[in-house]
Formats: sequence, structure tokens, C-alpha cells
Amino acid sequence: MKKLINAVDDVVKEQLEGMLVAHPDMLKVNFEPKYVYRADAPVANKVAIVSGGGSGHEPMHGGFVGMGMLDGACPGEVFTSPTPDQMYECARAVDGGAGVLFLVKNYTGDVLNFETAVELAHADGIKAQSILIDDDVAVKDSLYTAGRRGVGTTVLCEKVVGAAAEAGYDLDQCADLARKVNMYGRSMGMAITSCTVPAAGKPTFDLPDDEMEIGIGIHGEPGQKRMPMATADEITTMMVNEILDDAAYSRTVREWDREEGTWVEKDLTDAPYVEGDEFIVFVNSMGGTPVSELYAVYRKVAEICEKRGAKIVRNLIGPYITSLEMQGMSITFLKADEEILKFWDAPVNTPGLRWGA
Amino acid sequence: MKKLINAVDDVVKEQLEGMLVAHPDMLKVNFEPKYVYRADAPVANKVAIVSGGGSGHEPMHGGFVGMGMLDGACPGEVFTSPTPDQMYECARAVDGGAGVLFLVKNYTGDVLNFETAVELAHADGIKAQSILIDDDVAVKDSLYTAGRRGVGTTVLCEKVVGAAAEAGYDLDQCADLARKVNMYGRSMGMAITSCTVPAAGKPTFDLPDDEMEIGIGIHGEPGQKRMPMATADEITTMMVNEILDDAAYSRTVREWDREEGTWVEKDLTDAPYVEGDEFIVFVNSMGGTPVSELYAVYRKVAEICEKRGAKIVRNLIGPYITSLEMQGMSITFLKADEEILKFWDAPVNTPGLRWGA
Amino acid sequence: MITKAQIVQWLTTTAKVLAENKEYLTQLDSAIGDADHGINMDRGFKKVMEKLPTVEDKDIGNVLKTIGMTLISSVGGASGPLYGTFFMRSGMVVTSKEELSGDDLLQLLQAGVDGVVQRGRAQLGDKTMFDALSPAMDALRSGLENQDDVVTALETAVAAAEQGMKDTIPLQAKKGRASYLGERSIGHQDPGATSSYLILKALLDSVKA
Amino acid sequence: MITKAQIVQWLTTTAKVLAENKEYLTQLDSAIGDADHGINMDRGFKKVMEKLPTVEDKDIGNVLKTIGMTLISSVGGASGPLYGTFFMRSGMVVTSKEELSGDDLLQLLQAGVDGVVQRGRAQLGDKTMFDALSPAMDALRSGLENQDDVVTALETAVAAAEQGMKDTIPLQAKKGRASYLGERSIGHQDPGATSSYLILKALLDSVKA
Ligand SMILES: Nc1ncnc2c1ncn2[C@@H]1O[C@H](COP(=O)(O)OP(=O)(O)O)[C@@H](O)[C@H]1O
Ligand SMILES: Nc1ncnc2c1ncn2[C@@H]1O[C@H](COP(=O)(O)OP(=O)(O)O)[C@@H](O)[C@H]1O
Ligand SMILES: [Mg+2]
Ligand SMILES: [Mg+2]
Ligand SMILES: [Mg+2]
Ligand SMILES: [Mg+2]
Repeated sequence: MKKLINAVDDVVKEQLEGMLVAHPDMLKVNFEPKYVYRADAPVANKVAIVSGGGSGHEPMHGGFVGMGMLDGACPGEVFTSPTPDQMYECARAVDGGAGVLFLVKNYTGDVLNFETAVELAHADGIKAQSILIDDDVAVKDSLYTAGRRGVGTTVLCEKVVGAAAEAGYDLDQCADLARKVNMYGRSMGMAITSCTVPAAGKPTFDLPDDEMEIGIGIHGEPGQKRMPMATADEITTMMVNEILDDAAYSRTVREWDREEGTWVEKDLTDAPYVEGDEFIVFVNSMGGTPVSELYAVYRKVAEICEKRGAKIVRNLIGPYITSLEMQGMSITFLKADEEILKFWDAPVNTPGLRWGA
Repeated sequence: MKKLINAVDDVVKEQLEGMLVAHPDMLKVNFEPKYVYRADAPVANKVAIVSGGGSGHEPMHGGFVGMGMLDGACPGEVFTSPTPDQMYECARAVDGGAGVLFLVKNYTGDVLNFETAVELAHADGIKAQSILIDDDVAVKDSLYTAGRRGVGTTVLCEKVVGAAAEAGYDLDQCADLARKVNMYGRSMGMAITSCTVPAAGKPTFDLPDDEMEIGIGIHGEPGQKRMPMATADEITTMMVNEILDDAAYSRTVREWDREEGTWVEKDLTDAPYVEGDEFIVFVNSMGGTPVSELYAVYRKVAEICEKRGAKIVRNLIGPYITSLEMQGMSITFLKADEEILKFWDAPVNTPGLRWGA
Repeated sequence: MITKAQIVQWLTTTAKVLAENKEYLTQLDSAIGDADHGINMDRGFKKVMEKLPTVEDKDIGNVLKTIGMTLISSVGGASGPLYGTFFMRSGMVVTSKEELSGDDLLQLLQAGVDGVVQRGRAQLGDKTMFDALSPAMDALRSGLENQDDVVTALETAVAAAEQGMKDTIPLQAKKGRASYLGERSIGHQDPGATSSYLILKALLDSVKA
Repeated sequence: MITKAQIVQWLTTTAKVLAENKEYLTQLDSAIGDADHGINMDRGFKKVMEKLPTVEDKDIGNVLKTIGMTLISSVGGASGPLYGTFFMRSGMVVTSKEELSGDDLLQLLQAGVDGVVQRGRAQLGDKTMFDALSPAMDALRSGLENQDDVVTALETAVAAAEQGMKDTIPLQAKKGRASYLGERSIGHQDPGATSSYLILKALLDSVKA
């Protein structure tokens, strides 16, 4: 294993130390327990948006803390969900009185830990709500699996809901918007190399030179299937079609009932896309794939959309939700209505995403 | 070789096609010969800033075309200098009457090709000037080598001079500022893996698992020396000290005399840094190194600067001048005065660098 | 009777065994997960070892609850809240005890396993830690019902856990990260079932000692 | 006399030889450069082959000038302007000729080499293409002065180029990308010197044919 690191156990801590000295205008860092939070937190009467998850996906989530996006981010160890004490204490630090919305990627670990955090925050008198992001179309059903993973849509949701909170949306409005963004978003990923978790010291999986993993998540885990390596055009076509043709997806999620202080089950179904839909398209590098290759992919995405009557109205291209140094990419479509576009275009000022400010 | 590409020969073209469909608000692309230029070019009465070089360093240069930075960028084949016809035709497309400043990285190929372009532009009645960027302290002398390579300072120079042109600087003022930025900038790079030029199909060099290349350029070429792999702190310390302790550097450069229509030689000497100097610090990924590792490096840079009385007043951290998927990083210091800081902070709106707009 | 010293020994042995099996568990997790289970468990039980001296004078219930909270706030991932809940719930049913009968042990473990199911909602055959824990509970219960001594009953429980762990190999995962692999999860042993077996084995060894 | 057909043959043979040696030259460049010299030269001469039919009816001077401009606008890198200049300058001294004497050939090549030096400012021993070109010119000149026929003179010139090429191995590069390697450039043959040798060899073969 070759990385620009010191001791394996200090990887997350030292990265946070770097962020703190690099961006004192945007964020602060708490180290025991670990969380990143807005430099001007708590922002009075603004809903606080908090996310978190395993480290190794940078800039997500810590790099999205700042004006117009996240109020707080809780980094776990590499590829390992953070713990409830981090989330709870982060929520306390950023709550400006209007409550805290947790944006949670749908992985068993994240879900279980954030559930505990919501309970702790609630017990402490903080208005807390959590919304699951589960947008990975590579996971086909929710009955025989842990359900779709939360991937690319997470970044777009954090941006859009962060801007809405900035604009004065209350907690329920933010939660409703987050739920909508999630239900409008679909992603798929692939990898051509594995990555190496520092503590593990060797690649998570072996991938022969002539094969690729399709339907991969963001944790360096193996994907849905292994296929012979193909051209960028072939790969892109396969993924975009899988996203655009994705059927209605149903699952039961647990959302927090603030009145009752209990979890309630909700059945949600994502409607399939239809011709004429407008989209924000996000072509993402898994880390090791250079942006030049992403543009070759985006070119093909645009071509297919043109043919299929899908209208791309905004895009994001780059490494935003990564898996360490893994080579590969993911494609996310987010159906965009006026509300979503307004908040997408709103100013954002974070280390990882910045415009209009 | 595993990459998200189609035919090896189409790599540069398809990337440009992707940029064109992705960013029609910021830029346009000409394909025969290849150059990227501002969507609103030519901007009347504004000095046009044009750069270029081999492809494979994305987002540099095409990703820096847009308001507040470059008017044009000429991409060569991967790691191969572009040709004079590209530069000349690009200059014609972006000249708004106030002249064209070429920012040229000091590599034999780039220098020779841009020299021809200047001559062609001049012959065509375009006010043209070129400034060399040569900031790589890993190259020790200019007598027995082709001189210091142009590396990280290039990005900072394009940003600063681009903003100055936007603010109304004339051609000589832009050239003077570019020369100053170059003389105030010093960089050093290193790599822990090689990269693979698509057309070559295999890694440029082999690097054993326990070794690294120090003093590497940005073309996947071997570096100044090979050393046993070390920790991020050790590597950072070595590189920052080499930059801060760098002695006066002298060389003879050729600049264009617009009156006479000939090249004139100029002796330039970069003064060493002194305690109390203020800096823009740029920690850059060679492509495959994730931003998380850059933050660990930045943390150490900040610590050393603190100790040595070097004041970091701005920073840039991320993959901006890359070598395909190479893992490694470079560190750039740019001594910053009021003029430089003003233009650094000015709005910029390009695919690769964006703030305030 | 099982003494508090033996319970403390259990935790200590678990920490040792998980440290020894850190790479093995991580390797199992790299086949069908994200290559961190061994790292997670080792990190958590290293914290447990730091915490243990500060609570050794407390009763067994308190010791276990503290260990549960320590795991929750240090392991992360799926296994953190699950094992954390396991020990918290275990501790709750033996509040203020300084030693345990066989029946106490049964109740303690059953409460822990119930907690795992409540949090994680795994069913038998989903290819999770529950597939090792559940048969172990059945064996322990029938052993004690047959008037076996605790060590003998635990021996059959550990054997059942080991069998349950091995039986996860042909299963297709339906919960946790491995479920994303669909049929590709078949043919690999579940890391969580493996750590559960190791933890129960450590209990047996500590009670025998 | 050397005919225009032979000059055209030279360019065609060069294109073929450079295509055959694309990987070899690139490999040499990967040792002390950026692994593109073979790719660059092959790309350039492929363009030359596209262009050639459109100028074949022009005189030798025009053919060479067009080839030079083609190289300049298609090769890039350091070698593009250098070889481009080489052919442009070569063409300039034989304007409107349809065939060449030995002396014409000498002047043509000398003008080309002078152009390379003027652009690139290399000195003998800098480990560049000039280290193959320069001894070849010396050999050609003295051969012709000794009244050798053109083929014989060219044969000694090509032998000298080959020797010059090999002699770049122990040199430390002082120009171009290889100079960044300092002492590490020692022990490797210069790619540009190698392509220069191949181009001169192609000339010999075409004149002999
Ligand atoms: N819903 C669940 N119920 C019970 N056990 C589960 C559940 N989901 C996952 N597990 C267990 O957790 C183990 C993985 O733990 P670990 O690797 O530490 O967490 P993560 O999957 O978050 O990386 C699996 O092998 C499985 O035994
Ligand atoms: N200043 C120079 N004068 C003469 N030849 C040079 C000079 N600089 C470089 N070269 C030649 O160019 C060759 C490299 O060409 P190439 O690899 O195509 O370009 P680049 O170095 O830009 O990648 C070197 O091997 C050397 O022979
Ligand atoms: Mg994990
Ligand atoms: Mg080159
Ligand atoms: Mg795991
Ligand atoms: Mg080269």
C-alpha cells in the first residue's frame, strides 16, 4: 500500500486537521467526538442540515460544510459509518433552534447509527428529523436486500436542501424537499480498479486487467456484476439506459415521528422517468479517474439524452463522492423541477462546491 | 491499460466534445485545429489570455477558460505540446483588439511551438506577447538543463492575470504581472505511482512499492531522484523546506519585442523568500491522489510555515494541474502582494475554478 | 456460578481473540463487504479494554452496559450498533448482579440477541451474525433444560454457533452490505457470524478457566 | 543525381520506418522523457503521407517545405518544431529543383540541421538529435569532398549517425526534457538521435533503391 499518509490510525484525524487550518472561514472541527461544522454555527432560526458517513468519500461530506450546504458532517473511520455520539453532539453544536435534519445514506450501518442519534437528539429536546437517500439502481429490489444504497444523489440533495434551509425553509419543508430529491434521483456506478482501505493495507478486491465491476457502491465493495472491460461509450450507454429505464421502485422506510417520539414506517415509490423530464446530470469520479475521462462519458450521456428526449438542464462533473483512489465513475440523474433548480442555482460556499459566493 | 476511453486516438477530441456540451455558457470549442475559447470571445478591448500545453493535465488548461481566467486554451496530444497553428488560430479567435498574452510553461516543446505562434500572430497584426512560467525548484540550474519546468504556478498565474485582464490591464501590464507572479512562485512535485499515456498503453515508468519519485514534473516523466517511500509528514517537510530555502534562481528567457518584431533575451533572477513573506499555498493532486490525502499534507505545510514565519494568506487544495491518473502531489508557494491577492480574490467562472460568480 | 471476574475475563479474551482475528475477519468482509469488520471490532474492543479498568468494581450489569455504550460510540458500521445493543441489553437484565447462574447467563444472552434482532431485523438465513447467535441460544437453552452444567451447555452452544457460522457459507445475504452482491454473496462465510462465534467461544473459554 | 521520386520515396520510407519503430522510440523516450516520441513522429509522418499525394507534382523544394509545415502543425512537442524546421529549411535551399546533385543534397541537409540548431540551440554532446545529425553531416561532407559517389558518402554518413546515436548513451542530457533527469539520463540512448538516424537511413535506402 502506497499513500500520502502517516500512521494508518491517524488518517481521518489528520485530514480533519488539514481542513481546519485550510478553511477557517468556512468551517470548524471538533475532534472528540469527530465532526465538522459551519464556522458560524449555530445559525439562529435556520434549519441545520447534518450528514455523515464513512470517510474515504471526500469531498463528501466534510467538504460540503459551509454556507448554502451542510451545517455539520460526521466522518466515520474509512468506509465505516460514524457513531451516534458524533451525530448527536454535532446536532447540538449546529442547532439554531429550528431543528436538525439528518441526511442519511441507506447503509445498514449509517441507518442504525443515525437512528440512535435521532433518538438521543429528541430526548435532548432538539427537533430532529432524518431522511434516507437510496438512489442506486444497481440494487434491484428492497425485499431481499438492505435496499438501494445512497450514492450520487446525496451530493445533489445536500446542495439543494442546504440552499432551502438557507432560504428559510422550516424542518418539515426541508424534510419534504429532501424526500422529493431522493425520490427524483437515480444513480449507477462502476469501477475499473479497486481501492485500498489504509487500515486494511491491501486492495479490497482483485480486478483482472480485462474486467470491470458494474453496479458498484462507494465503499470499495464488489459490484452487482463483473463484466469484460468495455469502451467508455458502451459503459455509459449501459448505465444511462439502466437509469432512464428504471421501473417504479418501492420500499418501506422509517421516519421519525416527532410528536410521538417513535419511528413510523412509510411506503415510498419512485415513479419512473418519462420522456420530456428535465434533469440535473452528475458524472462523478470514484477518485482515481481523471476529469478528462468524465468529459468523454458526459459527451455520451448528452448524446443519449438528446436521442431519448431527456433534457439536461444542469450538470456537475468531477470527483465529489469518491472511494479513495478507486478508478471508475458514477452517473446520477436528478429530475429537476422549478423548486429544485432554484436551490441548485443558489450560492454555495464550501471547500468542495462553490459558486455565487 | 484500463481507462474510460474509446479509441486511443480520440481521447483528446472526445474530452473536448464533452466540455463543449457540458459548459456552453462558459466556453466554445474549435476542432480543426483544436482550441477552447470563451463563450463570449472576443471580449472587446480586453487583453486575451491564452495558454496551452499537452493534454492530460486537466482541468488545466481547457477547464480554466471562462470569465476571469483564460480566453483560450490549446490542448496538444496527451503530454505533447500543441502546435503553432492551434495557438495562432486561437489567438485570432479571442483577440478583442487589446492583444494576446500567451502564458507558456517552460518545456522545450511548448517554448518552440509558442515562439512560432507569436511570430505568426505578430505577422498577422495581432499584438502578441508571451511569458514563460518556470517555477519547478526540483530543477536546480538553468545552464545544464532546459531550465525550470512550468508547473503549479501556472494555475495561479492564469487566475491572477486572467482577473487583471478582466479588470482592464493592458497587454504590457498583464505581461508584467505574469512575469512577477512567475518570479514569485516556486513549486515541487512527487509521485508514488506512474501514469499511462493512452497511446503508449503502459505505464511510463515502473516504481517499486517501497519507492517514490521526488522532483517529478507533470508529464509522467521520471523525477529528480528516486527515494524510499516515506510518510506524508516527511515528504511534505522535505518539499516545503526545499521551496522555502530555494536560493536565487537566474536564467535567460526570450521575450518578444513587439516594436522590433524579434526575440530579445532577458536575464531574470528570482529572489529567495524571506521570513515574514505572505503566500498563496497550493497543494495539488497529480490526479490519482484523493483530496483527503492533500489535506493531511496541507496540515503539515501549515505547521512548517507557522514555525518558519511564512504566512499563508490563501490556499488552493485539489487536483488542478494533473498527470492523468498518477498518484502524487505538488506543492506551490506564491509570494502574494496586494496586487496579486486582489486578483486572486476576484470572481472567476470556469469549469475548473469558480468563485464569486 | 459464573463470577464477575469470569465476565471480565470474557471481555478481555474477546479483545484478544478479535485482535488476533482482525485480518481474518477483514478478509472475510472484503469478499462480501467493505473490508473493515475485523478493523471495526478490534477498534471497539481496544476501547473496551481501556474502559474496563474504570468499571471493574461495578456490578456485572453495569460492566456490560458500559461495554455496550463503548462499542456503540467506537465501532461504527453495522456491527457497532448491533454488538453495542447486544451488550447494553445483556447488561440490563442482570442489573446489580455480582455473579450469574446458568439461567442468568441464558437470559443475559437472550436479551442481547433479542436486541440485535430488534435493531437489525435480521431473520434466520439472512446471512448475518444472527445465524450464529440464534442456534447457539437454542443449544444453550436445551442444554440447561437438560440439566447440563453451564460449561457443557456452553460447549454445545459454541458448537452450534460454529455450525451456524459455517452454514452461512451457502446462503445468499439478505441484510447488510453483503446483500448488494445478490448471488455473488453465496460461497462466502459471513464476517459478523464469525465474530459472533468468536465472542461466544471466548465466553466458554473464560467460564472454563 | 537524386530524383524527386527518390525524395518522395525517402519520405514514404521514413513514414514506414517510424511506424515500425513507434514503440521502440516511445520506449526510449519513456526512460528519459515522457514516452511520446514514437507516437509524435508516427502521427506526424502519417499526416505527411496524407499530404504527399497533393504535392507530388511540385518541385523538391516545395515538397519539403510542405512536409515541414505538416510536421510543425501535427507533431507538437519538441521534435515537431525541430523536424518541421529541418524540412522547411531543407526545402528553402533547393527551391524549384526537380533533381539533386550530391552537393545539393549536402546543402539541403546542412540547411536543415542549421535550422534545428537555430531553433533548439543544442550543442554537440547535449544528448539530442543533433548528436546524430552533426557527425552525419561531417561524414557526408568529407565523403563528397573525397569524390565518393552519393550512395557511398551517404553510407558513411548513416554509419556516423548511428555511431552518434549510440554515443548519446553515456551522455548526460543538457537540452530537452531528458535534462531534468540530470545524471539519471546517463546510460540511455536519446530518442531524437535515434529518429534522426532512422530518417537518414531511410534516405540512404531510398537513394540506393
Ligand atoms: N441487519 C443486520 N442484522 C444483523 N446483523 C447484521 C445486519 N446487517 C449487517 N449485519 C452483520 O454485520 C456484519 C458486517 O459488519 P461490519 O463490516 O463491521 O459493518 P459494515 O457492513 O457497516 O461495514 C455482517 O457480516 C453481518 O453479520
Ligand atoms: N533543444 C533541442 N535541440 C535539439 N533537439 C532537441 C532539443 N530538445 C529536445 N530535443 C530532441 O527531442 C527529442 C524528444 O522529442 P519528443 O519526445 O517528441 O518531444 P517532447 O520532449 O516534447 O516530448 C529528444 O530526444 C531530443 O533528441
Ligand atoms: Mg463498513
Ligand atoms: Mg512530450
Ligand atoms: Mg464491513
Ligand atoms: Mg517526449
